Amino acid sequence: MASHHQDKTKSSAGDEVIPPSTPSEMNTSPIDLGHIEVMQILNEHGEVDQGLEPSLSDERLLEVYRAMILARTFDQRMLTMQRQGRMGTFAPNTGQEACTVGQVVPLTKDDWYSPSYRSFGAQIMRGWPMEHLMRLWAGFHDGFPPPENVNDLPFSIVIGSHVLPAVGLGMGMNYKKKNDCVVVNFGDGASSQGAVSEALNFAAVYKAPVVFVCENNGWAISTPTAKQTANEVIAARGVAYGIPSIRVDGNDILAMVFAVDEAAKRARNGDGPTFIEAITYRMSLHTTADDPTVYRDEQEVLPWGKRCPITRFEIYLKNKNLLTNDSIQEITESCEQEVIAARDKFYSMPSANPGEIFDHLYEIMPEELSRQRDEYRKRLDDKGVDYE
Amino acid sequence: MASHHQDKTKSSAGDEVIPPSTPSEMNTSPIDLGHIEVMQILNEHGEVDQGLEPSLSDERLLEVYRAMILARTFDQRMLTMQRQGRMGTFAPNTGQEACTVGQVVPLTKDDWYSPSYRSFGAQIMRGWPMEHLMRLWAGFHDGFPPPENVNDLPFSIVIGSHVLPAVGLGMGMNYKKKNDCVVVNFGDGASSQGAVSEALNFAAVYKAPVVFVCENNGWAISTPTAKQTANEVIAARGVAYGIPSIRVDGNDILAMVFAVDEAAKRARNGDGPTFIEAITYRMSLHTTADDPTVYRDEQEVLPWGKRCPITRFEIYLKNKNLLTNDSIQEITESCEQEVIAARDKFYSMPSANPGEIFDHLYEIMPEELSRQRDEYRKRLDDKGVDYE
Amino acid sequence: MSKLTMVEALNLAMDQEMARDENVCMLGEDIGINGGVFRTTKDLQKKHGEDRVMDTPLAECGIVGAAIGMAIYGIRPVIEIQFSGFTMQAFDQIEQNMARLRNRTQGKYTLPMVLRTPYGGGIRAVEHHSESREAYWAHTPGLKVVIPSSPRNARALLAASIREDDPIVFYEPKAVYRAFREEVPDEPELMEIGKADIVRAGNDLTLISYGAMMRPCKEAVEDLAEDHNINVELIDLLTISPMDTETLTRSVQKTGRCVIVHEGHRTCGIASEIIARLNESAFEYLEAPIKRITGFDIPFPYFQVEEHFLPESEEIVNAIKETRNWQ
Amino acid sequence: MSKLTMVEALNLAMDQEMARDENVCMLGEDIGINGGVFRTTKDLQKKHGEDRVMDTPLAECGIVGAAIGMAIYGIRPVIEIQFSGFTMQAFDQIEQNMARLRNRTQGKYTLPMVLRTPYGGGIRAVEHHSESREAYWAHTPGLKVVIPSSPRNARALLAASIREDDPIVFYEPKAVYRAFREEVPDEPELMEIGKADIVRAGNDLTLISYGAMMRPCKEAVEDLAEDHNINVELIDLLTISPMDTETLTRSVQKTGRCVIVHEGHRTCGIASEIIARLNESAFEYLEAPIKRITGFDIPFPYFQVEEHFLPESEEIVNAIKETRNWQ
Ligand SMILES: Cc1ncc(C[n+]2csc(CCOP(=O)(O)OP(=O)(O)O)c2C)c(N)n1
Ligand SMILES: Cc1ncc(C[n+]2csc(CCOP(=O)(O)OP(=O)(O)O)c2C)c(N)n1
Ligand SMILES: [Mg+2]
Ligand SMILES: [Mg+2]
Repeated sequence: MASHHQDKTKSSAGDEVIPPSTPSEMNTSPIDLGHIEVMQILNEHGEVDQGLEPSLSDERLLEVYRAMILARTFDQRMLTMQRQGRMGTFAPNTGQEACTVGQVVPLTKDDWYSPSYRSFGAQIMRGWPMEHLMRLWAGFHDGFPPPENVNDLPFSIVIGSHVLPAVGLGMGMNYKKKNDCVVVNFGDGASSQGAVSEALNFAAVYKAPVVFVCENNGWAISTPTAKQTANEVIAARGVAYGIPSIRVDGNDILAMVFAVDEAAKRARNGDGPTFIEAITYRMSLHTTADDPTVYRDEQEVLPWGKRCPITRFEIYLKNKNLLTNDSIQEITESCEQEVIAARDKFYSMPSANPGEIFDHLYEIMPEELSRQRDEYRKRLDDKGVDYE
Repeated sequence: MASHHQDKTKSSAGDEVIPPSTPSEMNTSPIDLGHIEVMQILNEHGEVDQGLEPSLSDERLLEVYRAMILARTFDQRMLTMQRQGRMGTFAPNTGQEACTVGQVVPLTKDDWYSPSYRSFGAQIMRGWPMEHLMRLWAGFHDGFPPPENVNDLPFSIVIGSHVLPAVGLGMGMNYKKKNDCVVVNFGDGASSQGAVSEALNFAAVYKAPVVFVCENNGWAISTPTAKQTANEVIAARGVAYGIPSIRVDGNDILAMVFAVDEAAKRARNGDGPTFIEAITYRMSLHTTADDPTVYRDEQEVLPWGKRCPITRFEIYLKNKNLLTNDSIQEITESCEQEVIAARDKFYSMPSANPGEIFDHLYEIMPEELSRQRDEYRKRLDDKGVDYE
Repeated sequence: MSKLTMVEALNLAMDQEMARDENVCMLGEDIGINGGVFRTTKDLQKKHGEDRVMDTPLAECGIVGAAIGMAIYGIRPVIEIQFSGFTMQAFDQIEQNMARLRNRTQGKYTLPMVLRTPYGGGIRAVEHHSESREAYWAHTPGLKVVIPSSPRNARALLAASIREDDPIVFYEPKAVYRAFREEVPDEPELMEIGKADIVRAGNDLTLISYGAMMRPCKEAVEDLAEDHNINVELIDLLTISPMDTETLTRSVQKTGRCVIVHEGHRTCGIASEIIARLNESAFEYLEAPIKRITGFDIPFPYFQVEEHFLPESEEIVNAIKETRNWQ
Repeated sequence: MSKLTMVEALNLAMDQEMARDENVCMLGEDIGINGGVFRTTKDLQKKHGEDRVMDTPLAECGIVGAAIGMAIYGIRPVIEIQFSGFTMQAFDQIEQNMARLRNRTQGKYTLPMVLRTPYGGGIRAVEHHSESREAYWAHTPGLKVVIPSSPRNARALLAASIREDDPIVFYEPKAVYRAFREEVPDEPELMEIGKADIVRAGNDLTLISYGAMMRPCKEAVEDLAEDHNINVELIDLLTISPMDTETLTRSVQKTGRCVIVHEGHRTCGIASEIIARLNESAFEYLEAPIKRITGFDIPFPYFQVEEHFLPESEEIVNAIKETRNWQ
């Protein structure tokens, strides 16, 4: 054999030294990728898989139910306010309440939540006052900071851009040796962003305590999931990065709570991230600026009515004797009142202070910026605008 | 049931209308992700799996062999020139010749190839004169443009940034209804870049005729694959995006040729992309600026000597009576001569023309830029530098 | 001739260019059946087919990167990024490949592609939907940056951009999208890229602007002419890069005074560059400091207070008077 | 006191800050056992542990994004991007989150993080390894941009940056990394961020620069003093954003003439901004056009010809003489 390919490592140390870490021969057995479990506990007919029922107290079950009703009520009120011109563009969540609320039910105050713009149901449960969320959607700067004692990220307007920071929070928990976890929510559309793939990889490599909830609602504005990806099983992404992954019926509140709870426990236990693909459906508009009749056959929406997450949960709670038609009525009305009260509070809140837009960018305002603020204040003065 | 969750789609059109496209019930069967085949045709001992032998003529087999020897010879010459201070930083390919050469063997002139910086073996086979590649590595501007009649992208210095453009080429082939394909090469490190994930997704969604060759050589500078990803089966990424994926012994030239050929045929046939993870090993330095003894136990390198892609192919060719020790010697010497001739040509080529750095940015040079060029020329004049 | 909004005019340009050249194709999120979030590509997919007007996955880096490959392959992709704020997702492909591949291959590969994207404030949108970061692109060698200000020039500049062989960032002032109508000829019309437009000649002061800010500038100039007898020369840049320094210089050499207005941030913004160039080319003619009225160096504010962020004509009038009277 | 190279001085700053504050951690490609491709983080992992000095996957966007989350969680990540050309991969996270999250949350979350990255030409590297795009970051509200020029100020500025609560882009002039040694005190030393340094006082002309270009500027200034009796005031910016306009203004009000030198591209570069500001703050004092010597508006050339791309002292001398004599 000619000498040109006798590399130094081989000839200098001899052929015999073979450390165990590197196999000398290619392993040619096929690699089994396993399978992805699909979890449903409470089916479309209200039947329950008792082996998997999450252990929630009756009180907690009713709290969760109320949170879903509250989400739907808030949603409808926001649409009304938007039509009345009293609200900015808004992204409704109709039909996704189980998915959205369910993903935060297992969280503690010390855990963190990183919502998307369609996750207000979860934000309310996490402690965001509804009038605060109204401020947010109405374009006030003070609507975005999470309230005191709420460990949330502000939601991400740039699709997918919050997922890496959420993983960073998890890495921070590892760094500080805390046994908490992070739940981060994003859509089927967001799953196409490269930054989201990087987030999955970082979480897996660093065993960050992160629960990824990909809320696959079938659409990203006018783009159906079938055009978003050639493999509609988005959970396979998790597997590719070495993350335990599961598909869940996102319209089944029990399955959502169960899956997130399991994942959160694993995360807190040092076992790293979990990827949950929640199958649900965007029943309504993408946002109030959108007209889905342009691009989707509304026939497609119909069967999802049968899979309504709230109806199903009601059957379950009735079967458990936790709910009656009367108490449903009561809860519904109390939610309505709560939302109306929030709305009234929102309407009575101070108008925006145009003066503050320079105030929060830096810890200490640089001189050039304070000169610009003076210019701006002069503009406001000239226009006769009030500010602080 | 209370009316709050009676959404319009459900109530207006009634519950009965269920178009076939949307299942009314969740499919809860586990999703089988299948498995990834691992292909080896010519094993470490020179034994061949005859059922899979690619149908290459004897002449072609010898061409491929020679291309591998040429790659190794070029590699070693470049290292020498670099040590002599006659070459810039260089990234050797020692031990990866089967992988690198094999991935372009099945390509026609009309197909496109998108190399990485470690793919010179393939570039030579694609028609890049070696002195041209020497210009490239020696920091001449004229080294980067692919030669006439060679459908290659220039290689990518920014890791992973060429993969999306390569997919775009494939989309262009579909657009122009050509039955050609693109092979794009990148490393295990590159696979962590979000842009590479986006490329996989685009290729899958548009069924672009692209063959992804991820050359998993165990290292990205000092980072071993185990720290790069929690799932060392990088081929699983392809699966996640709905791309047929396979793992190949990258030190087995027959397997490389077979796998890329199959993938290229599928691509040309309109069946879309394929993901090939080629397992190989970076026997040498990352680049001449790198010192692997700082971060890796050179013991780890040893077993890979036994898996040398060239040795193995020699046994095969000898068994086929295509090669003898004498002809090996002959080929080796002729490659040496060819590389030396290229080197001499390179040394005799004109020195760089500092004048041209403004010339190729725009189709027509904007006025401000030509003013800057004048300034620059004045600088050269003042320094007494020659330019055209 | 028909009276069109800017959205309609852009649609017309794309429709006609697609009809003229089968290599012109489109990629973007929701641009197909949905016609884009602003309906700029309305009906183009229906007319020219799904193969030519492609809905993409939600990945801006992917869109730009794929278009680069298509452009190398001899196609002329016109891509839409839904809001200019999301071009950040594609910054790497824009800076590393779109702007440089021609140079890297010494002209072997050219990149005839247009990156269209709505920019700027004024439509009461949420964060990241009002950015004006044209300075990023002007600072990036290898790109051209075009910003129209009216339906007619939008149509003519977009058509010309599609025919150009160099990569172009085409910023569309979304505040102008439906703000007014203008006569636009039915037959294809082109405007040269790289030329500023002297919208109104004048001797007292040069006012330079572009895009959506041309409207308050025009108002200001009219006010000043009527009420104050100040004769302003108003220049619409139209192409931000490469900049038409000659036209600006000639004007300021004549007037000796200059005000620049844009909504993009101030530091290292377009106005800084204009000032630096005029400092070089018209220093001896300057009778007053050049005044810049720009977006502040803070993120574009949320919509409850955004109206006060953007310069209005009154402030421009005052700045012009001040600069006019400076001694 | 020991005589250190800039690489050693930076290493010292990080080592001491990590020892001082357990919340200081590091992320980057190959920064662990390999000590970074320039060995700036040499031995830090060995000293402070794998949990605190983390090798990352090859994904710059991932590094910045993850660090943002860690910073929100109360950690002080110091991240290394191997070359500033690869910050483009992270542009979205930098512009959309790193620069803005404080503002978005009205100060509820601060981002005490430092993005370290070697910038600039002069080491005969391949494409994308010599970029100077500090203007991108200066144009991005919410960031601070720091560029040291010598071992001692590199150490003091990096230590100060690590202690800052605002996010900082820390550009390291790689041409200076090992170019010379300087006495650096053993005890921690800090320099205030946001302040320019008057390296040499003078009355005839103000020369403004920063980073690697300070070396040819110093040479030029010495030449001029010795051979031509021209007394130049030399200012090292040190912090590019927020810029110390006061110091620049005072100097130019005194000298009336100014030359600015940097290697970053010209259009919308740092020099444009300085000119625009001096046009506002020192117009009446200017006796000559401000001259800028900058990188050209072309990609940084390949290394066979790169030596001619960067300004050298002779050209600076000539520019100063020209500006000095301009009337
Ligand atoms: C980076 C980026 N690109 C585009 C948009 C515009 N946009 C807003 S929502 C949306 C669709 C998101 O779809 P998905 O992630 O599935 O979430 P869903 O709306 O279904 O909840 C798009 C394209 C954006 N906000 N950010
Ligand atoms: C975006 C980017 N980040 C970092 C680098 C520096 N760098 C050059 S090569 C390399 C490792 C690449 O590893 P891999 O993709 O596995 O290819 P290999 O070197 O093993 O062939 C790195 C980090 C780069 N060139 N581009
Ligand atoms: Mg969706
Ligand atoms: Mg590798």
